[in-house]
Amino acid sequence: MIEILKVRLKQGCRTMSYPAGPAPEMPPHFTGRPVIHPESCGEDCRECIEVCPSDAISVTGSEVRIDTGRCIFCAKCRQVCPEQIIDFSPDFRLAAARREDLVLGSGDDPVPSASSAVAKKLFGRSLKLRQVSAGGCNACEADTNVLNTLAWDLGRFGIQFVASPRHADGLLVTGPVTNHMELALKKTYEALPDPKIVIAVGACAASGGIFRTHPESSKVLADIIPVDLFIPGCPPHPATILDGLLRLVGRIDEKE
Amino acid sequence: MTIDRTLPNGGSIPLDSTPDLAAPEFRRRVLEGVTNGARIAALFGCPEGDSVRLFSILAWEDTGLLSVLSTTVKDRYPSLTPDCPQAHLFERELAEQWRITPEGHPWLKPVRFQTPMRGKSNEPLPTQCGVADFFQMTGEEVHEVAVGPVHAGIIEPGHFRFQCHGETVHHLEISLGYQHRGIEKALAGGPDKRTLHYMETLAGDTTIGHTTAYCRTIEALTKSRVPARAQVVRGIALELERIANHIGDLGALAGDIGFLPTMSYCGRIRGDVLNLTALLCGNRFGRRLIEPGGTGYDLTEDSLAQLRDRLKTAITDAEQAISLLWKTPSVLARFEGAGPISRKTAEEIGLVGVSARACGLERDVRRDFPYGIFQMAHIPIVTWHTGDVFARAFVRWLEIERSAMFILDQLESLPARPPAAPFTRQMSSRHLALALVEGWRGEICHVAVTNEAGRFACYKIVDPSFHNWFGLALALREQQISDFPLCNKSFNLSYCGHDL
Amino acid sequence: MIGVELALLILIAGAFLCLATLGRPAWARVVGPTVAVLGCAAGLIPSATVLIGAAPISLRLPWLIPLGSLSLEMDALSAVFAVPILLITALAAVYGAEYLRPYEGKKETSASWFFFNMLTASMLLVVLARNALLFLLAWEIMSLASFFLVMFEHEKESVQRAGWVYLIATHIGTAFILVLFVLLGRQSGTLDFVGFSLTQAAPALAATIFILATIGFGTKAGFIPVHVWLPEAHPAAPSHVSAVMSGVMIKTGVYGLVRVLTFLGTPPYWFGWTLVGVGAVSGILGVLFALAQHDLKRLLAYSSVENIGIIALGLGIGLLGVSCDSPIMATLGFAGALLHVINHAIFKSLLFLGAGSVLHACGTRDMNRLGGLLRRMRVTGLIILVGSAAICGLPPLNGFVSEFMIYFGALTGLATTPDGAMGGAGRRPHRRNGLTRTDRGFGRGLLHQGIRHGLPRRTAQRPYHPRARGGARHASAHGHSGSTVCRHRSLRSAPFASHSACCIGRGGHVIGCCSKYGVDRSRAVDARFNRSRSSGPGDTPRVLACPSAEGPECEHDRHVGLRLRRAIASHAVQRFLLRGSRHAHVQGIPADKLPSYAAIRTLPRVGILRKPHTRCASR
Amino acid sequence: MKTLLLHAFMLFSGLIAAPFLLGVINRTKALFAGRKGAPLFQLYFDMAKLLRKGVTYSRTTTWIFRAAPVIGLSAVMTAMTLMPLARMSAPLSFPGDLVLFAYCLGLMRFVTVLAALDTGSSFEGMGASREVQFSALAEPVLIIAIAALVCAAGSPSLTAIFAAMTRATWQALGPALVLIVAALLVIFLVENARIPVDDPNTHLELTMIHEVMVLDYSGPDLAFILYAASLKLWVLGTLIVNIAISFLDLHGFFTPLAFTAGMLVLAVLVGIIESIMARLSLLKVPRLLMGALVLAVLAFAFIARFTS
Repeated sequence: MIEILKVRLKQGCRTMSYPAGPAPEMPPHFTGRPVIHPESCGEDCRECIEVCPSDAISVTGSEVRIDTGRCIFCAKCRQVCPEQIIDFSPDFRLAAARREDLVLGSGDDPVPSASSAVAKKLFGRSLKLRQVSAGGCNACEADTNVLNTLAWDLGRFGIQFVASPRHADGLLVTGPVTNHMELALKKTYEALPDPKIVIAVGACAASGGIFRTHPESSKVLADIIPVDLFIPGCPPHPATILDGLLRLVGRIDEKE
Repeated sequence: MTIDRTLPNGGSIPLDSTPDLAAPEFRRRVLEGVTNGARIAALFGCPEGDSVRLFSILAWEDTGLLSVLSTTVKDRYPSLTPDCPQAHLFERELAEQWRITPEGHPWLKPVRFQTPMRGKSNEPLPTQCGVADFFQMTGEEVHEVAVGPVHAGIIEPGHFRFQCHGETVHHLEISLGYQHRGIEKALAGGPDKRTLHYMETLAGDTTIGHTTAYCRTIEALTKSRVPARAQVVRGIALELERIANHIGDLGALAGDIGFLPTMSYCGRIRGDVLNLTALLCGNRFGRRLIEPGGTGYDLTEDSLAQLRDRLKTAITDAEQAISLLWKTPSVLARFEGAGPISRKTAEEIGLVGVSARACGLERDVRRDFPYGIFQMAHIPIVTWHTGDVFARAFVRWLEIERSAMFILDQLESLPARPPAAPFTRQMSSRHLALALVEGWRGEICHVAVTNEAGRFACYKIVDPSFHNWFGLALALREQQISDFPLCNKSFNLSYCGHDL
Repeated sequence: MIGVELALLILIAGAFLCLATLGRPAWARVVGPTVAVLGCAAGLIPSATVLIGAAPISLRLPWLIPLGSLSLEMDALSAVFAVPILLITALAAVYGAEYLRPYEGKKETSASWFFFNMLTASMLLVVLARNALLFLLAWEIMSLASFFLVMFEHEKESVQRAGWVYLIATHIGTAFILVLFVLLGRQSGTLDFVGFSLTQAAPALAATIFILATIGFGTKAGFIPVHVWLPEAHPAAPSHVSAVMSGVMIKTGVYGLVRVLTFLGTPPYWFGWTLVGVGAVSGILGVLFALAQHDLKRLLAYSSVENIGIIALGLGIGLLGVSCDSPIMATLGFAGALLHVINHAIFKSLLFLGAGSVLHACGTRDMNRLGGLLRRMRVTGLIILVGSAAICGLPPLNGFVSEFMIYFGALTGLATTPDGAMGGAGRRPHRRNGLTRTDRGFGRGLLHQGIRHGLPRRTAQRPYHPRARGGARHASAHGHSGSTVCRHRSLRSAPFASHSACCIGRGGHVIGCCSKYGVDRSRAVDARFNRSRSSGPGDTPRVLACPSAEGPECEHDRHVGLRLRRAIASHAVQRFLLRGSRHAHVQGIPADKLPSYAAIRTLPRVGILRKPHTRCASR
Repeated sequence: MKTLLLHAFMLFSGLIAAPFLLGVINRTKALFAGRKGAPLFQLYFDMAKLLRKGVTYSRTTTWIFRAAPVIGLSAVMTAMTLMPLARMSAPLSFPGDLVLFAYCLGLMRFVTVLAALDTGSSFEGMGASREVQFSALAEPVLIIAIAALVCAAGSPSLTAIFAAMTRATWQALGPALVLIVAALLVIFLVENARIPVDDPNTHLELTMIHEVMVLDYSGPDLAFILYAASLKLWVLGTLIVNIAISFLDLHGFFTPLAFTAGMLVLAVLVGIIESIMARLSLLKVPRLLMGALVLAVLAFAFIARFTS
């Protein structure tokens, strides 16, 4: 007991003050929200599209758009772009309630809305989630798990991961939904009592990611069950997930 | 004893230099090798016309060399498993992927419920995941508990069936495949723009391990050299990955037995160590860090200093938090004696990594088949003899210490920045290249076989979990079912690494 | 007395009438139950009258046998036992009419009805007899009749074994009782109960008689360790017979014990402690053994052992109360015990009849193969559920009331006479509650009052007055405050009345529902159950094999249905009691069911892949 | 009239404050872990939300499953009415009420187990089996501890027991009362599914005991179950705190004050225990309970010896 107290004193209280205080510092090479400079690019240059492993970039005319739902944030496009149009900012706020809001173009895109009326009304102070890993690589799962550690302490917002879908208010799905997991996912969703929400974490869950074209994961999550919140990233930084969850239930004011 | 064609870890050989043996001869030679102390690192098929060429990679720990045996089979061959249990999952995989029947295999059922890579059908296999004949015990009082695929925690999907009598588990059968994304199939014909990212997402927590193995395979096929500084950074990243995951595992083990202090602290410290990896490349799992020919990012003076200081703090914190485990009797009472595996069993089924070292087997790729920086700097091998949960936890802790010392040493003497590495994409045609890497779970084996065009004819990935899942099933025998999560966590095997 | 005689006459005559229908099962089906119901109805009226306060009725006729006289009496104590005997038997007879129908033509149902009616008559005679010889005669007829009833399916080896175990056990018990009456008779010079009195007797003789009674009657009642016949005989008998045997017949043992206690003087402390000990052991071990059972009826039989233990506990506490001059403890102890006699008769017969319905519908008593029945047998399920809750002693059902009284009696003893209850050698009983300690006669009076107060019908509206009961021959005139007694009595009577009524009503339901599951229908049900339970790997998509929590489609695992016993049983018991035989039951894999497992036979060659039990492979 | 008001106040304060105790336990654990932790009123938020949510029932379940939460809640509420707060008489009190008290808790367990079995899930069956196994060992401890109290106070009613217990009782029977409190503390941990017996936070269905039995409940049913669990925590806590604070010999206004403080201390104590201990292996839980049984029997023997 003394030993435990001694260690406790040395370790201190490590829960971060975010969102009340400053956001955690992102590492130097962090690739957050893509920034597309409004300058038009070369007409025939398709370098970024060719290099993109998850086909996230589209160029219509001279306008470049990046689908953050597909993007795995490898920043290859930044490397190859001769005009230096594409860049990645350290902004981690990427989550959006609507799939189409994930497609970012040039111009000063505001942070897309991520809130949901039912979530705000019912789950503002208590949100129990059930995690389903549907073919993920365990990175999204790991970074979701991180939120439960004392540094992030998701519990202080009343958000908890629970052991049973019956106890849950929402599903948090990771992975491209392999064919093998499709049925289990559906059943889990059906087991949730209404009203329920679904949160897609990571590029795979949002769009299939780099496995999008695989016959082994033929369906995207949103085609199987309705999704209320998309959190892009490969994997999303814990701060991205936390920001998304808090905005979903209205714990962070969207106007800020 | 016949001398087989051998190559070093990270080497490549022309395909035609490996003799195409007759199937019985192949079987005899593999068994002979295993009897003489070799271990099956990989056993896989590669399409050749309408037949399949089987390759067996034997790892000789005493010489540090790997030998390649091969045979061409049409649809059946005599199974190795009855005399060599470590082959059993490989042969099930062969049957499933290539529709080859290993005759005499006692346990021939699906591994991942994947669609076969070859059209011809000998024996239909079910493709709906989890639909299989499960081992069953009947009798009064014997009952079956089925868990999964969706579990109660934030865990990957897998299906477990326990044959129990009261709380005692007599048999555990593990059925995986839910995470199967068809990566091996997608790799054939590569490499392309996605290949590296497939490697990064084979098992998200082993990003460094798998990408290193892949890059070394490519480097072997392109005969390119990796600059010394890049080798060191790779080594540092690999050990950081090991430290982060081991700390996380120890915290999770504490969580499984409801020991809050270590669980809470370790969760946070693991995050700190992941952030060190992010310091190298901006991503907590080391995405974008390892690239063929070198590394994606270099260490700056500033990040070097930060890395050193923050690692020291993290290790000090970890030592405090983890030493509580060894000082608390109620923790030791749960750890000691739970889920034991004997050294003999471990050898027979070919365990690798922490699980093997916890059974007293001195098995570590970094020492046995040294590569990269590990040829220069040696990390002492850590073993423990009891083979139980305690051993697997304790070995993890000792490895954390050793790895941290290694990293700190390397940071002191980082080679100067070299000129950009010359990396050609032209790969040798009809070659076989292989690379072993000691990932944090254990031996990662990547084997690439190229075709005439210099593209992958097939690319075989053996995650350490592939060797070790059966170990978990055996560890549970005659244990309490309530100890399953604890045993499972002490192995902490990858589902996606197994399912691919 | 006319009703009781009439009842006896109807039952005995009816029994022989049943014999006359030999070879005509359809007649037997009508005659047997009708006679039983008529006889019981005739007997119920006078018994119930006595129970609710009428003066005891007695009949005394000279008899040809020396030392004997046909001496019958229906006093309150007899009535407590006679009412459940008649009631349960009548209900069981109605149930049996339908239950035995499938056996008609294959078995001699007429003989079965003969023995059934003889059993009823003999049980009634046992509680009425006031002469040792008559008592023993009735006792023997009761034993034999029930033996033949158990042997109904005598072609089965297990039934034969059960029957013989029962026959031997019960006669060993009878031997003790015989000795007991011989000793009593020699002491008092008569074999009439009225003459039995050991007030002045040597304590050694009282002790001997107490021990003989505990063993002799305990064998019939099922005290551990002389309970051996119970779990054998009850499952072997047809369900309505089990209900009668377990519900009321074993209570004749309790009756005998209580009756003998009234012959003895103030009991020393060790009488009470002995019964408390026997009761506690039977109660705890009974329930532990019950947990380990797979057979529904065997489980119920062990549960009877447990409940008999609780009754003995109550009697023990009552005796202790007498020994330490605590009327509250005595009253509560005896009242609880006697009330539990009635309660147990009600819910145990209810459960046995319910088990019979399950057996009828599903064709098995093996609880490992049963599950989810509540959805298919709603009424039976509900009734069994109520019975189970009652037998657990859960509030607000009747079992709780009697157990409450017994435990409350014990606690009162602790609260008021801690040293007295501990019964230290040479210690004088404490005086609390303003009691005056008197001579030993007081204790004797108290015993009677205790037992009589224990009789369930005595309610609060009737203030305590020892003389108020005509039959209280040994009532003590010593005045002591009855107010506390009355207060506690008022506590129990109200809930008792409503709950016992309630449970009797539900018992009727069981009988009503029994015919709902005829043989043909039962097969269909059986097939349906079996299919849904043993669905092979092929027809349940295993993807659904997520934990139940995963969704409405969760797999209803083939090994785990609503298996009450499995869940409750396997652990504590196995860990503490059956350690040695834990692996005894592992059986082989049905190879025909799992064709692709033929390959498993080669498994042992691969050392490490060997299945956990070589026993499996050898099959 | 005054008594009536007092009783109403006592009942309602218990009904309202019970979930708060769990908040205190969790806060203590958070403090020990070095995190901020869930809000103190989290359980209230959870229940408010659950009451507004829908329900999902498995097709395997029957009416038993639906009835169980309500029966369980009413059983534990009945138990609450029997339990006095310190020296203030309980709303419902009669000789022998402690038998009813113990049986009400038994009824709650019975319906929970039955409902778990009703789902037909192997996990819930397993949880039920464990629950029954442990409670079969825990019940005698509770009964014997209560019997020892009856012996010490000389009255078979909860209200009378606590009315009779004073500092003088502690002076005479101190060691025995300490043993009783220790035994009851073990029972408190077992019955409320706390570490070292069960882990209320675990997500591992194979190791759960209590939690696994309620895995199938959703919406208002779950709210009832959570509420009933917190009431059970409260009522068993009251038993322990009542014994402990009888040492202070307080009267009047100070009694509820001391009682409140006592409950908070108990909650903090549970939080500390959970923070410094690992969970026991399931096979070792019976040993813990046997230890508690020994404590209770010792206390009983001690009291029986010294009260004559």
